[in-house]
Amino acid sequence: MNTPVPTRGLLPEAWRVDLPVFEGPLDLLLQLVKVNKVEITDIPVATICDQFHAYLALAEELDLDLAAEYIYEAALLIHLKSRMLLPRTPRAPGEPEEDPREELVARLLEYRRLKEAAQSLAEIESLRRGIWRREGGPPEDLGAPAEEAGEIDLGDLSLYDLLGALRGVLVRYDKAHPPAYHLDREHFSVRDQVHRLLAELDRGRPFDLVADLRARSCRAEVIAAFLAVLELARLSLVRVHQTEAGDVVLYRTTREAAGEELEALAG
Amino acid sequence: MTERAEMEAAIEAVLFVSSEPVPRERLAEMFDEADRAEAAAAIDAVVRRYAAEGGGDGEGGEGGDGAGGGGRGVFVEEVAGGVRLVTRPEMNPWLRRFFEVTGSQKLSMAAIETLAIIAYRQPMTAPEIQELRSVSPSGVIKTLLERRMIRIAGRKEVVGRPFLYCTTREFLVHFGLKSLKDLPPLDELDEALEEAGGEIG
Amino acid sequence: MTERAEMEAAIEAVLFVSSEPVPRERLAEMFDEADRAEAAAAIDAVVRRYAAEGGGDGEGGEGGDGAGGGGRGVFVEEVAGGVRLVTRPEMNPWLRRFFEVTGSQKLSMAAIETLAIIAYRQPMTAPEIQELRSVSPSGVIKTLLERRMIRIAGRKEVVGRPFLYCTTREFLVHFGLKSLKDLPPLDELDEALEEAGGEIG
Repeated sequence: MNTPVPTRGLLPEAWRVDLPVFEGPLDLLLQLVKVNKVEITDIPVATICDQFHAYLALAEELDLDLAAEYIYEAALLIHLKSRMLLPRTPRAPGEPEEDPREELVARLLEYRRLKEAAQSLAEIESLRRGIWRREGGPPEDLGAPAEEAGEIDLGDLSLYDLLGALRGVLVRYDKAHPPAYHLDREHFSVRDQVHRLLAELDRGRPFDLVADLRARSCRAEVIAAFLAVLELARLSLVRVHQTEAGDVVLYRTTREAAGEELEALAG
Repeated sequence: MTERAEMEAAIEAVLFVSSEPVPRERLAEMFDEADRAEAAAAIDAVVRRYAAEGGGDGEGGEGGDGAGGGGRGVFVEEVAGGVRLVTRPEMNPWLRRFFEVTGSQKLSMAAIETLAIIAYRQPMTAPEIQELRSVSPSGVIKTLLERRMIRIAGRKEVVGRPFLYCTTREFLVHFGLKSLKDLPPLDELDEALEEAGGEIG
Repeated sequence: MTERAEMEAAIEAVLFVSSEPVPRERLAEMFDEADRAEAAAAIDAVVRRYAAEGGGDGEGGEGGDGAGGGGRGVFVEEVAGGVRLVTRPEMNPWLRRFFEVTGSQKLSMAAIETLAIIAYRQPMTAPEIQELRSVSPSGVIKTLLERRMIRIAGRKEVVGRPFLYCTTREFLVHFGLKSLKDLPPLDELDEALEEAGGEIG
């Protein structure tokens, strides 16, 4: 099927000058319904689809970072547009024929209801933003509970607060107890790194140590890998060489590793 | 047995020092069993005292003690199942000028849309909200959790076991609602909006 | 040019919000030069408004039309630094009573953190919690026990045989959890809130 390249000429005059931003694809669709002065229940799919695409094209031109949901909705619209062209099959004898737009209409109506509700909430909010509470809490000398930052009424305490609190504790604990690398050995043992390095070196290619260390997943693994290199050098299993360019290259020596030597390495 | 005037004074004092909405029953509990009916009337009296509009209309016989007539800067609002003493919204420009405060952070339209969906359809999961808005709500949900407008209310027993979200007491306070029943009905929004506006003024 | 009623309302609102005494000049400075004399009179009017004594004249209207006359729980106090709105000293027994009856449902940050630690690492002993928070948790453990969020689940067989703490059924109910397995892992929420933010390109 051939989708015509949408042009901005399809968009309402005002949008071509100052492209509005929407809360999402449904919001854009609602606005298109409005500017075209059509009923939600009887949407001219082809027109709306073309305008939707024109909006997307213009938004892209303007480097507006539209969410992927717009693209998804655009695809749905094209699909719908094509279905509108197909002959429709009656559901059952006597019943009205199926309208491919039904689902879109239902979604739009539902969204419009919620959007109206949201707008009324927004109006209430802007009225109420002018309300101030008294500064300072209740008097503690009269038995009122001391107010301190961060305290929360038990009734209002949520899982989100609990998670935030736990995260706070762990962050503070980590700061007070900087991780010593021996804690990480459980995950990245020097022995594993020795085996990994030997396997790499046995492929016979020049081995760039810095690049290899950069490719490690975290600091703990870098440390383990580096210790492994030192061990390998100590056991004369590798030779470490610095090139004139500054690269550090490892070479495998001819010496064969004795099993127990490797076993003795830090686990 | 407590004098009615003393009751009203005590209620006013408590409302003055409490920063959160106080349920009427908790106010009444300050007094003896036998006084509870009178206490309820006293609470109403204090609420009405602050409801007196500026300009001194109506309160004719009142000039003497200087209580009436002058404009009121505070009022008792009924919210989140309780009552609290706060400034009238019209005082905002004066307060901002005096305390030299600029702008308070307002919820974005995306946040309010998501909040409306949760408020009317709670409990809701993020995928359900996305279905309704056609936009991923994850960033907005985080904002709403941080602003304490919504809370996690368990998990839904469907694939992925997503979190269920509900609105909070803070939500009621923020939007001046007595309870969730007070939400503007989805179908009679215009009417309800007028009412809500009238209540504040 | 500001209406007198509006002036009084603004002054009342500022006094209500401010926890510090406010110099009269600063109150007057809210208004235009030309209004300063009027402003001074408005301040006096607000002070008088709150000065109306409790037991006074208004008692007559017992039907409770609430239009003033009722006792006042707050008054405008003249102190060195200016004027401020405070509760009348006679109200102190009532305030004490109110806070006694209602108690506090507030949890401190320390209590919330301790609850989070116990929830995620249970069973935990006080020394273990102290190790994580580097603060003795005994006070907050008491609070959490009183609030029935945690319970004692035996003793740990180590030196000192400290109590082991677990969360309670009420804890699960409060957070809408079916079982402890439903507690969200630390990073799940982040993932839930950050994923699906897919953008073009």
